[in-house]
Amino acid sequence: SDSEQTASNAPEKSADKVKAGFIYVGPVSDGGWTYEHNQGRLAVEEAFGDKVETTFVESVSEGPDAERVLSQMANDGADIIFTTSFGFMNPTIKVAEQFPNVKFEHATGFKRADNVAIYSSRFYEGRHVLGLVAGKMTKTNTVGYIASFPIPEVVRGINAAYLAAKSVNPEVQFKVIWVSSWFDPGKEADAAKALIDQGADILMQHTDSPAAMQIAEQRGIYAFGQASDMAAFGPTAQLTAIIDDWAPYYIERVGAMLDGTWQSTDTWGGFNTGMVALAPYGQAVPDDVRQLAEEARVAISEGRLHPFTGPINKQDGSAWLAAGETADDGTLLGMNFYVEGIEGSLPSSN
Amino acid sequence: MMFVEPRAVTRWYHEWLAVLVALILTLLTASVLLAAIGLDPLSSLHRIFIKPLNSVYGISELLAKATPLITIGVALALGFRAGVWNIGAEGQLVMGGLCGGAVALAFWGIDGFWVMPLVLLGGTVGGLLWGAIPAFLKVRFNANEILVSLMLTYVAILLLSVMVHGPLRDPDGFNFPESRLFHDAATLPKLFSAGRGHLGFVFAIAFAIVGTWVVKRWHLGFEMRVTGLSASAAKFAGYSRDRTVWMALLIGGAISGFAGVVEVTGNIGQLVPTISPSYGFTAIIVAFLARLHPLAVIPAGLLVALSYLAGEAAQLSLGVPAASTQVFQGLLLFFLLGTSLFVNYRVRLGRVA
Amino acid sequence: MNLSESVAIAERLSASSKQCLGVRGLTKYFGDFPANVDVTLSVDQGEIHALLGENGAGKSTLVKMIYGILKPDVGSMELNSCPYTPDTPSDAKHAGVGMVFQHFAVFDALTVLDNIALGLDGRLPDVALADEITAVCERYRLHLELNRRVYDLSAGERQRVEIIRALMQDPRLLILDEPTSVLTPQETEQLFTTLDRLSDEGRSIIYISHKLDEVRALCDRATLMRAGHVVDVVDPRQESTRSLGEKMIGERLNETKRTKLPATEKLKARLTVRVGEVYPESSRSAVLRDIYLSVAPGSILGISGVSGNGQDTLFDVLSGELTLPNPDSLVLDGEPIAHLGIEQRRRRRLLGAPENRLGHAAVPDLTLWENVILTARQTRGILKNEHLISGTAAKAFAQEVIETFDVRTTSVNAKASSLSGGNLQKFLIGRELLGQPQVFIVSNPTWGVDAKAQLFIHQMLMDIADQGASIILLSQDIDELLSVTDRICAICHGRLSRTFATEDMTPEHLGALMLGQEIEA
Amino acid sequence: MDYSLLSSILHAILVASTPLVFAGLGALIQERAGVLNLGIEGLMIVGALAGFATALAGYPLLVSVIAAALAGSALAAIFALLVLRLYANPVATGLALTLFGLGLSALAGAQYVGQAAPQVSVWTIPLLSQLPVVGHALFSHDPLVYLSILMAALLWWFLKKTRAGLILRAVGENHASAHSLGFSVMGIRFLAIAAGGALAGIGGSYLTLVQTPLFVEGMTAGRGWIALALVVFASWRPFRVIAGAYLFGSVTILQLHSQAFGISIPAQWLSMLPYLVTIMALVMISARGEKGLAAPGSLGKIFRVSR
Ligand SMILES: Nc1ncnc2c1ncn2[C@@H]1O[C@H](COP(=O)(O)OP(=O)(O)OP(=O)(O)O)[C@@H](O)[C@H]1O
Ligand SMILES: Nc1ncnc2c1ncn2[C@@H]1O[C@H](COP(=O)(O)OP(=O)(O)OP(=O)(O)O)[C@@H](O)[C@H]1O
Ligand SMILES: [Mg+2]
Ligand SMILES: [Mg+2]
Repeated sequence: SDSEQTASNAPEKSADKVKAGFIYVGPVSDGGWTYEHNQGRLAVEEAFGDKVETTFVESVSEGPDAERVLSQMANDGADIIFTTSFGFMNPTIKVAEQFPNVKFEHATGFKRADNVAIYSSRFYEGRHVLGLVAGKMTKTNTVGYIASFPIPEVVRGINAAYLAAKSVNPEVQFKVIWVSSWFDPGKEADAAKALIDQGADILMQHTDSPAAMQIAEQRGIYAFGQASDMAAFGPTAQLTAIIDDWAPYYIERVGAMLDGTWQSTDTWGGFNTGMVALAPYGQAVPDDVRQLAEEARVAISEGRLHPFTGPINKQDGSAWLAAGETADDGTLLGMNFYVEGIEGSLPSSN
Repeated sequence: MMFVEPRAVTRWYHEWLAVLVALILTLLTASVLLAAIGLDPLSSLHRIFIKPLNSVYGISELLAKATPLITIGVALALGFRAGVWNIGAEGQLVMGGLCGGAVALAFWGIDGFWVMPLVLLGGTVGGLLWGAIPAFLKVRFNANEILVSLMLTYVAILLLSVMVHGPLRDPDGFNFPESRLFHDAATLPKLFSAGRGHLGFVFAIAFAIVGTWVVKRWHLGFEMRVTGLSASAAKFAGYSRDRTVWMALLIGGAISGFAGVVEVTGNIGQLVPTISPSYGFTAIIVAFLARLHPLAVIPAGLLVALSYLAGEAAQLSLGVPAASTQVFQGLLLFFLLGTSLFVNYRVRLGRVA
Repeated sequence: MNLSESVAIAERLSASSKQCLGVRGLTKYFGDFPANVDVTLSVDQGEIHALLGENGAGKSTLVKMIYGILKPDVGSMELNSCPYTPDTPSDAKHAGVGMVFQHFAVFDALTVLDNIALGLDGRLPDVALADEITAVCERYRLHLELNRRVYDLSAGERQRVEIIRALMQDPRLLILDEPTSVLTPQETEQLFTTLDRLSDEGRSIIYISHKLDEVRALCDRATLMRAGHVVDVVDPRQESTRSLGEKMIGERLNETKRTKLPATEKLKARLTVRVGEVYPESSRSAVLRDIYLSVAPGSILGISGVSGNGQDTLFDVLSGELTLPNPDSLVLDGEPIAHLGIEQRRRRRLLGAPENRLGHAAVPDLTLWENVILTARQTRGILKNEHLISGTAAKAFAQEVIETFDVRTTSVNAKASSLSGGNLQKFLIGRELLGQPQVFIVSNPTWGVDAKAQLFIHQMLMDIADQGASIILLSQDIDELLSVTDRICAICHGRLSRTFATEDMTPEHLGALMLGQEIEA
Repeated sequence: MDYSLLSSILHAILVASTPLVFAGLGALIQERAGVLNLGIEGLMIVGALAGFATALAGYPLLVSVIAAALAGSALAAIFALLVLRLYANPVATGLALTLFGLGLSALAGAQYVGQAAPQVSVWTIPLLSQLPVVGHALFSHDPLVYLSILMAALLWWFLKKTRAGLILRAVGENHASAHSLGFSVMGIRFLAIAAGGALAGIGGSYLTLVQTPLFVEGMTAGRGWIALALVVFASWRPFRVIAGAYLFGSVTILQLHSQAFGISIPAQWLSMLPYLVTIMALVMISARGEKGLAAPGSLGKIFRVSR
């Protein structure tokens, strides 16, 4: 029915102007996950100037509202729509069926279609480096980890960091607190305090607010930033931060639209694509640790090192990876177990 | 000095007039603000309020959004009339969605005309049981139902989280926290070819009509109202307060639960950690905007639903942040609530000798 | 005659020439309704001035304007020869006007001391205040426990709180709106002593009451109001109760009449009550102990008593608001019914009319026809098939009540709260009577009701008794009991006295019974 | 038992509970005057933003707290206008207030993303803070913790010992009687609403000044609702608000610690605990059927003067 649209949006033809839409699960001012996606959007505008127009809708509930917002965006003439939270996966697929000529890009999910590409970052690569630094620098041999929900991505991060820390410090121990929320500064701060009170001298988090960083600064211990550079909140406390840098990916994909070369792809980028980056190391990180970390980062980036390289057992002692074996992406994507050595049990695993 | 006196008679057009005044005030404020940030008020307002409704799709989406608001609003209007402050409809909705969803998943892949009714029943019972807890604690221990139902809302949301992260997780979903998509037999039919307006809206309208009937005609409705107005008169009439508490919370729970299962089977199509953007709380506002008249809940629900759609449209086409829509909804509500003065009272200005 | 007394009298004589309050041309409309029209009132210093009128005549409206609660539309006032325009009650207080409200302005959850302190400018409920209150209490011989919470007090005690509060302000003019409607004869006596003393002190009193005997005994002058207008100013001592009533109402009052049933009929007990011990739901009421009573067809049993002595609980036990575990405690026509709820008893035509009209017998915010549904829903097809309400039937029934019992109101759509006390009471008693009770339990039916309506209600009770119904009348009004009932007993501290034939009863004897003097614990 | 851990846990409980204490007291003073305001969440977040913005601009703590209080009062004044003057339904108005406050703060607060306010210094009370276990836990806090307790005591004193407090209670108990006695029901309620707004605003500002000195939208995360629940829980008594807040805070903090101890109960179940414990405590209190537990007699009822 939309023959004109078909013409103007045909992937094989280049376009003069692209309209890119973004839907966000949180407010752009969250200073974390959504904030970084929005930075990516701004980078796209910067890169292409007049040739792109971007729109976004923030704070879209993952349940019932996503589908409507997506449809409205598509109806409004968006050529490509980025849906930036896992919960938008099924709505994206549904709406993509109704708008075959609009391209969709879904972050962190696993369902694809001809006009739906998926993308995510190998944050666990960054976690590996963080784990090395933590293992080296902890004096109490206790690393505190504030986690949100037991989804594979978070579990993967804990495992990657623990394995790396353990590789440089066999004594190291991880304490994990699940706060059942992505964003509740008060609760994250309380969790941070609880971890510190129980002996942690380094904090890692997989929640989005800088609260833990502030507590670390207050208490004079160290922490790693999450999603963004959080040095402003912990000038001495921040050892480094994993930065979600969506700009390179967004620029590439919108560029592909302009060129007419867009295709449905499955991108899981790490250090090598620039999608995962590290903030500058803090003052406190000694040179040798810095060097160790940098080496690991470069090795991962160049594909010489895989954070999940055997021998690795699961928490219950059963074998997972044999010596030298590396984890396949499928297992990593659905990871729902702790590796051997982590204490406590994973919530809701069955 | 302004003072007011109750109107001897309230006429139907007073209500509409008040709403109209509130809408005009809101639109005026909106125009001023839009003009202040350099946008053309008229065309902007058109893009926000009219364009989303300009198609079957838009109407359909509006109905979908209004469905839970109307459904729950009716139930709450009944309960509030009885003086039972069920602030936890959100939790009952979530439990309804969870239980109904669980039934749908239990019969996953099984076809049959009976699946859908069973799923709806599951949700209704889930909400009903969740409403029964504050009712029981109120009747048995006199525990305040506002507090209990509110606290249970948080518990329900966490329960849903436990379930979608665990037992009800999609086995092929890479351990992501969501269930499988419900199969067709457990999905509510759509009303239109476009958008998600679904059979749930018809139920919502039916509830509003039945609710009106209950309020106007049914002895039960009268009994609840009397209990809400005067406990000792109710006792003298032979009405039991406990029964009213039970009825208000069971009806509220069951209908909210129904709204929940309708939302997951009609709108979302699976269980996810968040099945409601605070419909249960928003419905409280809807019920009061309707002045606790079940039939008036329909326009009130549609109006509030439209304000959400308009908010999204405003972000999309004008680039204003989401927060400004919230501010706007707040203003609209303030105006609506403020102008309700003129419905029940005659306002006189100046001093009387 | 001693010196101080003669001085007081001299003062009073000279004061009578001096006006305390002058009200000229006061008019007050509620919407289109004229509650007061061109009202003139003059109260001299040291005078006890009665304000008389039917229910809804506008008495309360007038005094509320004097006390600054309502604002007159037109008119002027003068207090002690100065223009007086109170904007708020505190203006009135400062000008030396005190008021005891018809509907008590007390706070249930607060203590007596708190309640009194609130009425006094700038006072804290502290020891000093408590001492002062105790002094005033002693001076006027009114007893109050200052630390009790008001929800624990009887109506009489609540009123005492109000009176003390007014007295604490040392008012020049004290307004009492129907103060004795809740008092026992002894309490009334005591109040009169207090009021006399106040007037001897040169204070003026505006006294509103429907009890014309009292007015004749107490007041120096009476202003009569009808439908918002002042119709006459008289010296009550020169009038008979009857002539006063007729002047007030503007028509002749009938005598109440009874046709007595044959004595044989009276022997069978229709309702028998045998109760060991019943604990009330609110601590305001006394525990009932060893209640034994029975009532025969066609007879009226009066139960007198000071409020707070268990009447509420007794009413609840009889009406079925409070059920008892042992069914045999109440036997109605041979059937044990103590375990049955109020609704089931109603089906057996055991009906009741409680003392408190608004909020117990009726819901203030509901219309008259809706209020009919509360108790009469099983009659005249108001409730179809147990679930559906027929508005038409309810309206028809309400209309019938209004017409049969001469209830003055705009329509069946009027809210219960909009009716005057007497009219609402007529409506509510009529609502029950049209249901043809076999046993009718009624508590203080003429509380705050004007003379004409009082007679009317009494006649209604007698008429249904004449038709064979059994009536239990709980009342504090000795005159009412003596003129209406066949047999009489008293309740005190939850125990019943022996029952006497009304013919053999004197007011003094009844007063003694009410105070529990012949009841062995 | 490790005493230093115990002491730290106590310390954290006090900090986590303090916003609830302030906001709960704010709701309490409104409710004692007969005003049911479900908009506490909105008042808190506006206070949170105002306090944060002021602190960021370099003003001392006192000024920030005052700014938060003023912001809370100002927003509460809208509520007062609607409910007292225009007789709007208080339940709906309170909810609308929450919506409005959240939106307004998000809109105005967007500019503060990524900025941190200066840390508030701790007032260590000499001698007392040297006590074992409780010394650090109770007497080494930021000034606002002490202020919250002082406020409860002050409110208790005000309600119980002053005439103004007595009048406020009278207005909440029976507004018709209070009016008959000549008290300005509107005026008193207006003041109570403003004071309650100020306290709720301070409660919100505790989040952005002390607990996590940063501002993000919606960061009150439902604490306003908990505060409302606490007032019921506390049966409208100031000191019981503290008790309730600390109970809620304790369960919140202890469930985090139990996770860090490695107790293997799913996190969501633990997260439910504060709510479940509150319900259980309420049931236990209500079941005792204590006299005078009832809500203020006129709570939530509309008052209209007829002149
Ligand atoms: N606030 C009000 N609004 C409207 N009408 C009112 C109001 N107050 C009183 N009225 C009406 O004004 C009339 C006079 O009332 P008022 O209370 O003065 O009578 P009253 O003489 O004191 O009667 P009673 O003996 O029953 O106390 C009544 O018809 C009453 O219904
Ligand atoms: N300034 C104060 N410091 C410490 N404790 C106090 C203070 N004032 C009162 N308390 C005590 O704290 C407890 C709780 O006080 P709360 O305000 O909850 O009750 P209350 O106002 O005394 O009410 P009630 O008299 O009805 O019990 C009481 O036992 C009270 O005596
Ligand atoms: Mg009167
Ligand atoms: Mg107290």
